[in-house]
Order: sequence, then C-alpha cells, then structure tokens
Amino acid sequence: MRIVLNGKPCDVARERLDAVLEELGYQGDTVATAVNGAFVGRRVRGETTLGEGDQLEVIAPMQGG
Amino acid sequence: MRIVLNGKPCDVARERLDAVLEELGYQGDTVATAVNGAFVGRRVRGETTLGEGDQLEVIAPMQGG
Amino acid sequence: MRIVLNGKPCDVARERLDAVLEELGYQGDTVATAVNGAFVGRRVRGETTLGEGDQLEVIAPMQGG
Amino acid sequence: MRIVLNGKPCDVARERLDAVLEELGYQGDTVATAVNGAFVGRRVRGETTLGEGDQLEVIAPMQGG
Amino acid sequence: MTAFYGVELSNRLMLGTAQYPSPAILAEAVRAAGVDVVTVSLRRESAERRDGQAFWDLIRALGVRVLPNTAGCHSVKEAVTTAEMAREVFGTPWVKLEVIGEHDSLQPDLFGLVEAAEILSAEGFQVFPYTTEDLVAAGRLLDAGCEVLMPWGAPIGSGLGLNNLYGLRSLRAHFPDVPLVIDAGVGLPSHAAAAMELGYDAVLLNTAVAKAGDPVAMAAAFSQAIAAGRAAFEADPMEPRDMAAPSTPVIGKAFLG
Amino acid sequence: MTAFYGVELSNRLMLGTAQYPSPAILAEAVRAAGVDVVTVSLRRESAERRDGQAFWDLIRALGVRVLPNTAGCHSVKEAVTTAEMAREVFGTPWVKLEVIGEHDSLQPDLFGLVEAAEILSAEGFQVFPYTTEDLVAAGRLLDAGCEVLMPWGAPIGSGLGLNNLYGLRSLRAHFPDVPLVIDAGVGLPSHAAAAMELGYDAVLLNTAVAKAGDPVAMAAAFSQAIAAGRAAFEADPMEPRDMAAPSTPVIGKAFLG
Amino acid sequence: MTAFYGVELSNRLMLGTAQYPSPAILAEAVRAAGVDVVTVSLRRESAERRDGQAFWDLIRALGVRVLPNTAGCHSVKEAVTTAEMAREVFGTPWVKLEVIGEHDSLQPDLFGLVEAAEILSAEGFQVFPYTTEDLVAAGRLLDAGCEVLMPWGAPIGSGLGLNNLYGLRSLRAHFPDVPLVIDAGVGLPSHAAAAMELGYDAVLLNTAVAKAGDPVAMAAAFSQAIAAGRAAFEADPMEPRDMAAPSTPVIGKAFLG
Amino acid sequence: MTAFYGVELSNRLMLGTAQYPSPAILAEAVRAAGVDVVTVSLRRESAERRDGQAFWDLIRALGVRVLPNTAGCHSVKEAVTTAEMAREVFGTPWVKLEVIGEHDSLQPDLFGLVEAAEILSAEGFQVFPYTTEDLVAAGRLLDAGCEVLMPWGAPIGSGLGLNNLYGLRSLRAHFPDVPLVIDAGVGLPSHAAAAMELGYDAVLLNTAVAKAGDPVAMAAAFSQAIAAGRAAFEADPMEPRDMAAPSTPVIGKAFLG
Repeated sequence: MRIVLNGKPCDVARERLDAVLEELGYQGDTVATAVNGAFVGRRVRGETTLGEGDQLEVIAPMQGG
Repeated sequence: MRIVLNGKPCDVARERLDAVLEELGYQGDTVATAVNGAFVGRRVRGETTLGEGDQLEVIAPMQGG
Repeated sequence: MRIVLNGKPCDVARERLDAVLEELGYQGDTVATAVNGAFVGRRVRGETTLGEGDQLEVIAPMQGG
Repeated sequence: MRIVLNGKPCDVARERLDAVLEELGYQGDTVATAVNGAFVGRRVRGETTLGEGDQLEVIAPMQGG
Repeated sequence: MTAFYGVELSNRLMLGTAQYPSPAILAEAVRAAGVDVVTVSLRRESAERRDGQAFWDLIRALGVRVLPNTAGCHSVKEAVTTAEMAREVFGTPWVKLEVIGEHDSLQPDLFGLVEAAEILSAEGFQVFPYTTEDLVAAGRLLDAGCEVLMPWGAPIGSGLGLNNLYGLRSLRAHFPDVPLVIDAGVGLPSHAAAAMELGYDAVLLNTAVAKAGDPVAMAAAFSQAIAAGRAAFEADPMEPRDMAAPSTPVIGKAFLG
Repeated sequence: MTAFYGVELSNRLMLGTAQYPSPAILAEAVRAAGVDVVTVSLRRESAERRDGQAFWDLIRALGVRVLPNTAGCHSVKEAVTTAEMAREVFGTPWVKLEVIGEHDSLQPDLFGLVEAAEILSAEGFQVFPYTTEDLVAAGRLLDAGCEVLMPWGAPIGSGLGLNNLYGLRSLRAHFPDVPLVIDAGVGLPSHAAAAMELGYDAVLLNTAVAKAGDPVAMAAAFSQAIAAGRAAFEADPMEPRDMAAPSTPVIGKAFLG
Repeated sequence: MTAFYGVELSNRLMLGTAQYPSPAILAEAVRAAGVDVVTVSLRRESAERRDGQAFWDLIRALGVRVLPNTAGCHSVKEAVTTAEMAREVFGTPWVKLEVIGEHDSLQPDLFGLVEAAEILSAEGFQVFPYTTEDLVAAGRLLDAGCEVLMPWGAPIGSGLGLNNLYGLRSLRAHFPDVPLVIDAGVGLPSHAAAAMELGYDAVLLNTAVAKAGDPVAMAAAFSQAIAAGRAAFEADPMEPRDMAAPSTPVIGKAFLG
Repeated sequence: MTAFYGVELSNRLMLGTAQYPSPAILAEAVRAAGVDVVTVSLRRESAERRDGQAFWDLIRALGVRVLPNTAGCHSVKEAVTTAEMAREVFGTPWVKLEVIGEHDSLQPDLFGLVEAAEILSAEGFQVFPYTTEDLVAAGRLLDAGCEVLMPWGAPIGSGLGLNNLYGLRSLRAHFPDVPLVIDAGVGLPSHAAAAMELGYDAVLLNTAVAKAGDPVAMAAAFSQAIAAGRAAFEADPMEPRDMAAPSTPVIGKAFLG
C-alpha cells in the first residue's frame, strides 16, 4: 500500500499505525504522529489503520525559539 | 402610556412613532430614532407603534472627534 | 589674633600654622589647609605664619559623587 | 617675477597688487585678495607691492551651506 | 491625489469638531485650516434645547463633508446602531467606526471592529475604521470591505505623537495602495508632518487643535505642516547618513595657512 | 518677529546655495521657499572661467540677503581672514562663523570659535557662530559680542535631525531672549518643525533641500513646515498626557445596549 | 518569585535552542546562562537520520524544563495539532502558542491566537501565547484561560529591542498580576534589562544569543542583565528629573575664591 | 582589562559615596556592588564634630581605591586648589576634575576644564576629567595629559540616562584606545548596560544607587548590568535588522493543512 510519509510517497506492507511505524523503523523513538492532518495519539495507534494515499506525519523534537 | 425617552420616563398620548415625535415636539428636526436599542428609520416611523415601557432614543448631531 | 577659620571669625594665640592647628584641636587629624585661597601643604605648615584676618580653611574627607 | 597665484606658480610683470590684478585679468571683478595668508583690502591694493615667491590668493563668491 | 472612497480631498487634514472654546472658534478653525472633512457625532436631543439642531446648522454652513463617528461605543451592536442612525441624520454612507476596547487607552477592540466593519460594509456603509498598526487586523478590515484604514498614532487625546513608529512604517509598507489616515494621539504639527513623511495619506485630529491656546492658529499650523510633510514625501528626501558631509564644496578653498 | 542683528526676516528658513543640480534649480528653490537669507561662501577665482562672478550675478538677481560662511576653516586665523575677505566681497558685516574641529563630524571647535568670534566682533562683524548645544560656550559667545547663536542639530549633511533634544531644549531655556538658529543636520520638514516647536527662531539648511529628488518642492516644504512649527509654538500647544481622554464628549450618549 | 502556571523559576531568562553553531555550544550556553526553561519545536523525523532523537537526548541531559512552541503555524488547526503532538512528545502541558499572521514581521495573528488558546486551554494545555501589546487581545487571552502572556518586543529575530515602549508599559499597568514575558525582538542585554525595569516577569530570546559571536558569553550576559533589571525594579529606582541635582553636598564647601 | 592610569579594575562600576540613608548602608552598598573605586570629596572640618575623620575611617575600612572629586568648583583656581588639598588628604594622584559651568545642568565648563587639566597634569596629577561628548574638548584634554575621559550621560543627578547617544557613539569611535567612563546622569541599570554595549570602559554613578528605595540591592544591580553590558560588547552582538527572521527553522515542518 502506498502512503505519503512526511510528504514523500512510501510503500508499506502493514496497515495498523503502530505496525507501520515499526516497519518504517521508528520503534522506540520519541515521535508523534498525525494522519491526514489530525493528531493520532500513541495510545490509539493500535486502533488506527492506514489506507491507500493516507498522509502520515511522523515528527520529533527539534531546535526552536 | 409611559415610555422611556432618552433615558427618562415620559408619558405620551399617541402610539405611532411619527405621532409620538410630533407630540414630543421634534417635528421637522434632524433626528434619528432607536426603539429598545434598535434603529428605526424615518421611513418606517409611520408603521412603528410604541408600547408601555418602550425605550425611545431620539438623537441628533453633536460635536465629535 | 583674629583669623577667619572656615568662614567664621576665630581668635588664636599662636601664629605658626602647625601650632594654630594644634591650638584649634586638629592635631592628628586627616586635614588639608589653605590660607587665603592657596593650598598650604603639610610639610610647610611649620614655616607658615598666619596674620590678622587671614582666611584659614581646614578641610577633611566627605562624601562625594 | 614669479609669484604663486591661487596655489599655482605664475609670472607677472608688475609689482603693485592693483596692477597685478589688472595684468591677470581680474579688473572689474568682485574679488578679494590675500597676500601670504593675510587679507589685503581693496583700498590698500595700490600701496601693496608683491615680491618674488609671494602667495597671492584671489577669491570670489561661491555656493555655500 | 489619494481618493477616500472615490472622493479626492484638497486637504489632507481631517478635523474633529469637539472641545472648542466656542462654536465661533470651531468655525474659524475649520476655515483657517481649509479642511474638506470634519468629524461629527451623535447624542440625545432635547426637544426644548435643540442643541443638535443648532450644531448641525453651524456645520452645514461651513460647507464641509462630515465623517460621523461611533465614539464611545464599546459593543458591535452599539456601533452598528449608531452608524445606522448617523447615516440617516447626516445623509452620508461614511462612518468613522470606533469600537472601543479599553477605558484608559480608548484603544480599538480589533475583534469587535472587524465584526462591525463586516456588518456595516454589507449594509453599504463606507467604513473608516479606527484601528491600530496591527497588520493582521488591517488585512481583515480590508477583507471586510474597508477601503481606508485609520491607525492610531497614540491614545485619543494624549498628544503623544507616533508611539510605534516601527509598526506604522510596516503598515505603510504592507499596504502601499490603501489610503492610510493617522487618527488620534497627534499633539504637534511635527508629529503630523512625520506621519506624512512616512507616506501616510492624511491625519485626523481634534484635541491638539481644540485645546491649544489659539485653536485657530493651531488648525492652520497643522494644515500647513501636513501639506509640508506630504510634499516632502513626494519630493524624495535625502537619505540620512551617520557621518557628516560638507555642504560647502572644499575644492578651490583659499590657502590662508 | 525675531530680529537678527536688528534685521527682521519674513521667513524663518535660511537656505544654503550649494549642491543643487543646477543654478536654475537653486534660483527656483530660493524663490519657491520665499527665503530672505541665503548662505554663500568663497573660493579661488580663475580670471578665465570667472565662475564666481556668474554665481554672484545669480545671487544678486534673487534680491536676497547673503550670509557668508567660513566653511572649511580649521584655524582661527583662516576663519578670520576668510571673514575679512567675505565682508569686502559681499559687502555685509554678517558672517556665519565656522571653525571646524574634526573631519568626520565637522563639529565646531568651540575653543577656536570663541576666540575667532571675539576678534571678528571687535572688527565690527555681526557674527552668526556655528556652535553646539554647549551652554558654557554659548555664554562665552554672547560675551564675545555675538547676538545670535546657531547650534547644530546633527552633523553637517547628515540629515539625522535633532540628535540632542535635551541639550537643545536646555539651550533655549537658558537663553530665552537670544535668537537661536538650528544650523546643520536637519533632514526632514518634521525635524525643522520640531525645532521651531521647541522655540527656536529659525532653521538654516542646505543638503536636505539640494539633495532631494525635487529640490524646489522640498524648499517650499521646509519653508511651510518651519512656519507651521513656529505658529504652533506661538499658539500654545496642549500638554501631552500619558492616558487617553475622549475627544468626543460622553454625556448624552444614546443607550443602545 | 513569579510563578508560571504554578512553577517558580530561579532564572527569568527563557532561552531558545535554535541557530547555535553546534549542539555543544547550545549546551554550554544553556549552562552558562543557568536557565530553567528552554524552548523547543518539532519537525519531521527520518527513521534513518534520527536527528530528533539526538537533539532530544541533548536537551534531556541538560535537565531543564522545555517549552514547546508552535513556530511557523499560520492556522488555528495547524497550531492546535502541533500543540497536541508536542504534548505527547515532550510530555508537558506547556505550549508557547504561535499563530503567525504575516510573513515579514512574523507578527501574531491575534484572532487565530485567541481561538487556538480557547481550544488548547479547554484541552488542558497551559498556554504561553505569543502576542502583541494589544490590551484587548490580552484580556481575551486571559478569558480563554491563559495565565501567562508573552508580548513581542519587536519582530522575531530582528534584535530591535522594545519597539513600542508605551504599549508595553500600558500592558504591564493593566495586568499587574499576570506574569508577562517579553518574547522576541530583544537584541541586547540593555533591552532585556529595560523590559525587566518596566516590571516584566521574564524575557524569552534566542537569536540574540545564538547569533552572537560568542553565544556562551552572550547567554551569560543576558542572564545577568535580566537579573539586574529585575533587582532594580524591586529596589525602587529614583525618579528621573529634568534638571541636575548635585550628588556631592554643597554645604561646608571650602572658600577658595 | 582596561587600565586607568595603569590600574586595572576588577569592576567597571565606580560608585559615589554621597546621599546614602546612612554610613552603614553606604558601606553595604559598596560591598554588595564589589566596586574597587569610590568617589569622595572634601569639606570644612570642625575640630569638635570631626565628621570628616569618621567618614574617612569608614572608607579606609572598605579597602577601596578613592577617586577624589572637585565637585562644586566653578573656577580653575578653586578646582586646582581643591585637587591639591585632595591629593594630600587622600594620598592619591587621582582626581575627578569637575569645573562646573552652569548651575541648572551642572555641565562641565570645557574651557576651564582644559586649563585646569593642563595645570594639574603638569603637577603630576592623574586627571579623570568630567567632560561632555565634545570631540574637540576630548582631544584637548588628551593633549593636556589626561589618559582617561569621563563624558556625562546626562546632567548630574537627573537619572535621564544617555541623552546624546549619537555623540557618545562618536566619541567612542574617535578615541578607540582611550579609557572612557560614563559619569553622571545614569538612572537605571539598562542605561549603564547600554553604555557598556557602546564600548565604554566603565560607568561612574551615585544618585541612582543612593536614592533608590534599596540602595544596596540597586548597587548590586548596577554592578551586574555593567558586567553584562561589557560581556555583550565583547561577545560581538548580532546586527539588528529591520525585518523578522524565523528563529525556529522552517524546513522539515510537518504538513498539517
């Protein structure tokens, strides 16, 4: 299935968000996720499934002013 | 009938706004009116009747900055 | 002999400046002196004699900005 | 005789300042003169003679702020 | 010449009509300044005293255009109703929209201002909003249909001048084609001239003239200073520089060592 | 009207004559500003080119009073000799005395200035000293015989305006009866108006007009702003206050809650 | 000591973490300044590069409290979603709420700001709104549940200092009990000290430290100046006066005529 | 570290000793600020009261260096004689030379100052002249043998801060290697920090500390602000810019449209 990860097309095999994150290599990382512009909390990743063309944002801490 | 004219109680005999204005001595004056906080245009004064306790504002030009 | 000490008339018995200072009770004090508007250094007090009406200034440290 | 006119060497035949000015072509002009850094007024030009190497300044109105 | 809702003014000073020692002095001041526009307001009329009628006769006699304000309105509803009454009384679609947000500074309530501007523009008013130098509020007022903006220089009646020069300069830069009028806070002709030198299109003031020792002379002085400031803006002023530059040329200087 | 060595001027702007795009524009600017006094200087004359004669004809045709300067003089001797030559050439006892102390700021050398002022006053000159806001130097210049003082606003040609407002205000306050002219540094009409509002008697400038995109319009603008600033000073301006004060009266306001 | 949502800080400087020459210098600067709070942000994470993880480890090692921002958000929705992600990632209810209204000035969009503040407060966030000196917006933010306000001094990264001193003074006067933090625009320690002398409770800055030649020394300097400014505010400064007053007593002066 | 006549100070604040609520508070303030140098003066001593002796014991106990002033002297002769007495009493060649020229502003008499500086330098004094920002006077004072200059910020005791920022900046630029001390007029730590950020070497003040509600805390605050301002100067501050620049990087921002 092809989704959009952080603005770039990306093929993933799994559907559940937690599984997708693992597949993409984010396991254990301090990241937050949004799907199609809406925040998806860590707790509900297990109940969230991605579909074709979904926009997934995986974000992490950065420098800020 | 007792209304409130410019914040003060006032007894008037007539009910139609144009008549009330005449009764109050405003005929011919450059004034605008509001009843109970809503603007009542010159044209519709004839169709506007006042009731007991209505708040009538009769205002005119003044100095302004 | 009457001199002017710090702006006020004052009678002194002695004439030599060092003696006058002692007579006035300044011995041992940290003071500087001027006679008739001119500075008189400590070393030369012994050679300086005062005359009738001389203006003696005896000054000491004070607060300053 | 060679003098310095306005900073540049210049040969003149005459010696009296009024004559020199005429020789140099300034007659009738609104100019003031200084010789060796000192002002020489119009009235005394006739009594002023220049010598070898004298510095003559001939100045006139200009724009100013 | 800048047009305000299609109206070109011959004078970039707009003058308030309040607080003068007398109606006669007000009239003289208006004439001395040669203004085209004066601001006016509304208040309760007594059928006996008829003060409003007398004032209105005075203004009409001056033959100037009036810009009614909604002074003292603290709510959108009040401001809108006041504007509606003003339109009927003064017979003009122009309104200087004030929605006051705070008592001590009399600063605009930008939130209420935008809301009221939308309502009044939809009702066909030509709104002159009394606002701040806020760029976002400015954009929203333009979206609401305003074709003129009137940012404050300083609090009404303070005479402090231009409190936020940086902000006023930014506003001018961001909206190069919108007529901008400094409204309120101007205390001296030099303040008004400075506003015009920034590229503002007009200045509206009242207290600085009405409360001067000689309001008539002060009105003329402001009119003159505003014209001067605008002329300077159009004449392309020199760039200031940090060091000196001789105005009198140095070449050809006599040697008098 | 203030008198400068007994001469009353109809215009409080004094204009420099240097740096204009052309003599024609200089002449136009002088006429547009309607000034009574222009500053001039001296330089070496070539018998062939005769530039000075042409310039002098131009100035005389303008029918204005000239104030010769000693621009560029760094020593007392130079300044005095230059003044002497100027008096003969221009036929006036007036001299704008400049003794320059430093190249980057072209600031006055107050020490040389006082010395030169004493010499020239003794020789019968009517000295207009280009000075700073220094109160002590001002006192010495007056003791030297000067009846006018010309403090700088900012370095010559900088256009920065009034760098030391406090100092200029003090100078005005300490010498209420001495004609004071702001000379140098003024860049915009609002600067000039502000100087007049402080109670100064006149403003002398050159670069801000000559280097403007449109010198003629700018000359007129300065003339206007200076008149406005003076009128405001005489009209007794309002006191600025820290808080707002409604210009539109609040009593009688309609209740539209 | 002022409390920010119940948290008392030992240092009134809050420091941004961006634009430093290196992570090591950032860490040193934070230690040198001795700050309790640093601002942080969020960005897309690459599973390969894992930059975010490395940065987060660095910050945690500093043992400071983080204030996540919503920098670069131009809509309410963006700002709210970003805040929600920040809360999860950083494990704090604190958020520096930025709703940017305009590109050149990066000024707050007061309309979007109030709306987002209402939403986030309702969701249990402790909002630090990046706002202007606008009094009405301030009141609405407090009504929305904000217990701290962070008005700008000048545009982000400009280093201009306090552009609207009058407005900032009014804000302080109108909300004497609300913790106020100057956020953005501060360029020099003297600017920060001046803000504290006005009675502000803290200063948040980034560029002035990170872009200094020596960020570590500059961080310490700001920390020191802010402490000094606060101490001065609490020590009740003298009233400035227009005239001089001898500091050295004159009585008892020797007569040396 | 800058040396003042060969003496390196560990603290760039010099503190006056007058006007404190009590000698104990003066002593505490000096300790709290950690200053190396205090200014002192002279007055008539009464053999009975012996006030001077008590004051002198207090100062000696503080173990600080003293800088005697010639406060209140209006003539060269007075100033010179006072300096001579001070040298004997305090046993130091240092003297803060004041030749006051005018009562309301207590401004220096630059003419008398240069003359007195020449005399005292020739007598072996190390002169700290209280002067203005005047560049020519500065040059003459250096020629007279002064190795330090002490320009005023504003009139003594006014607390107005730096009245002529332009002039003070020029002075610093023209004499990059001369130790420059801002003396007088400073009212707040932010003023002192600003002076140091301009590159000044030290600040001398008295009234702002002595007349504060809490002189001890204020003394410490000034000491801190001056250190901060100097550190900032040495840390090479960012250049201010007219427009904003995001402190938080924009690349990598999540898309949350």
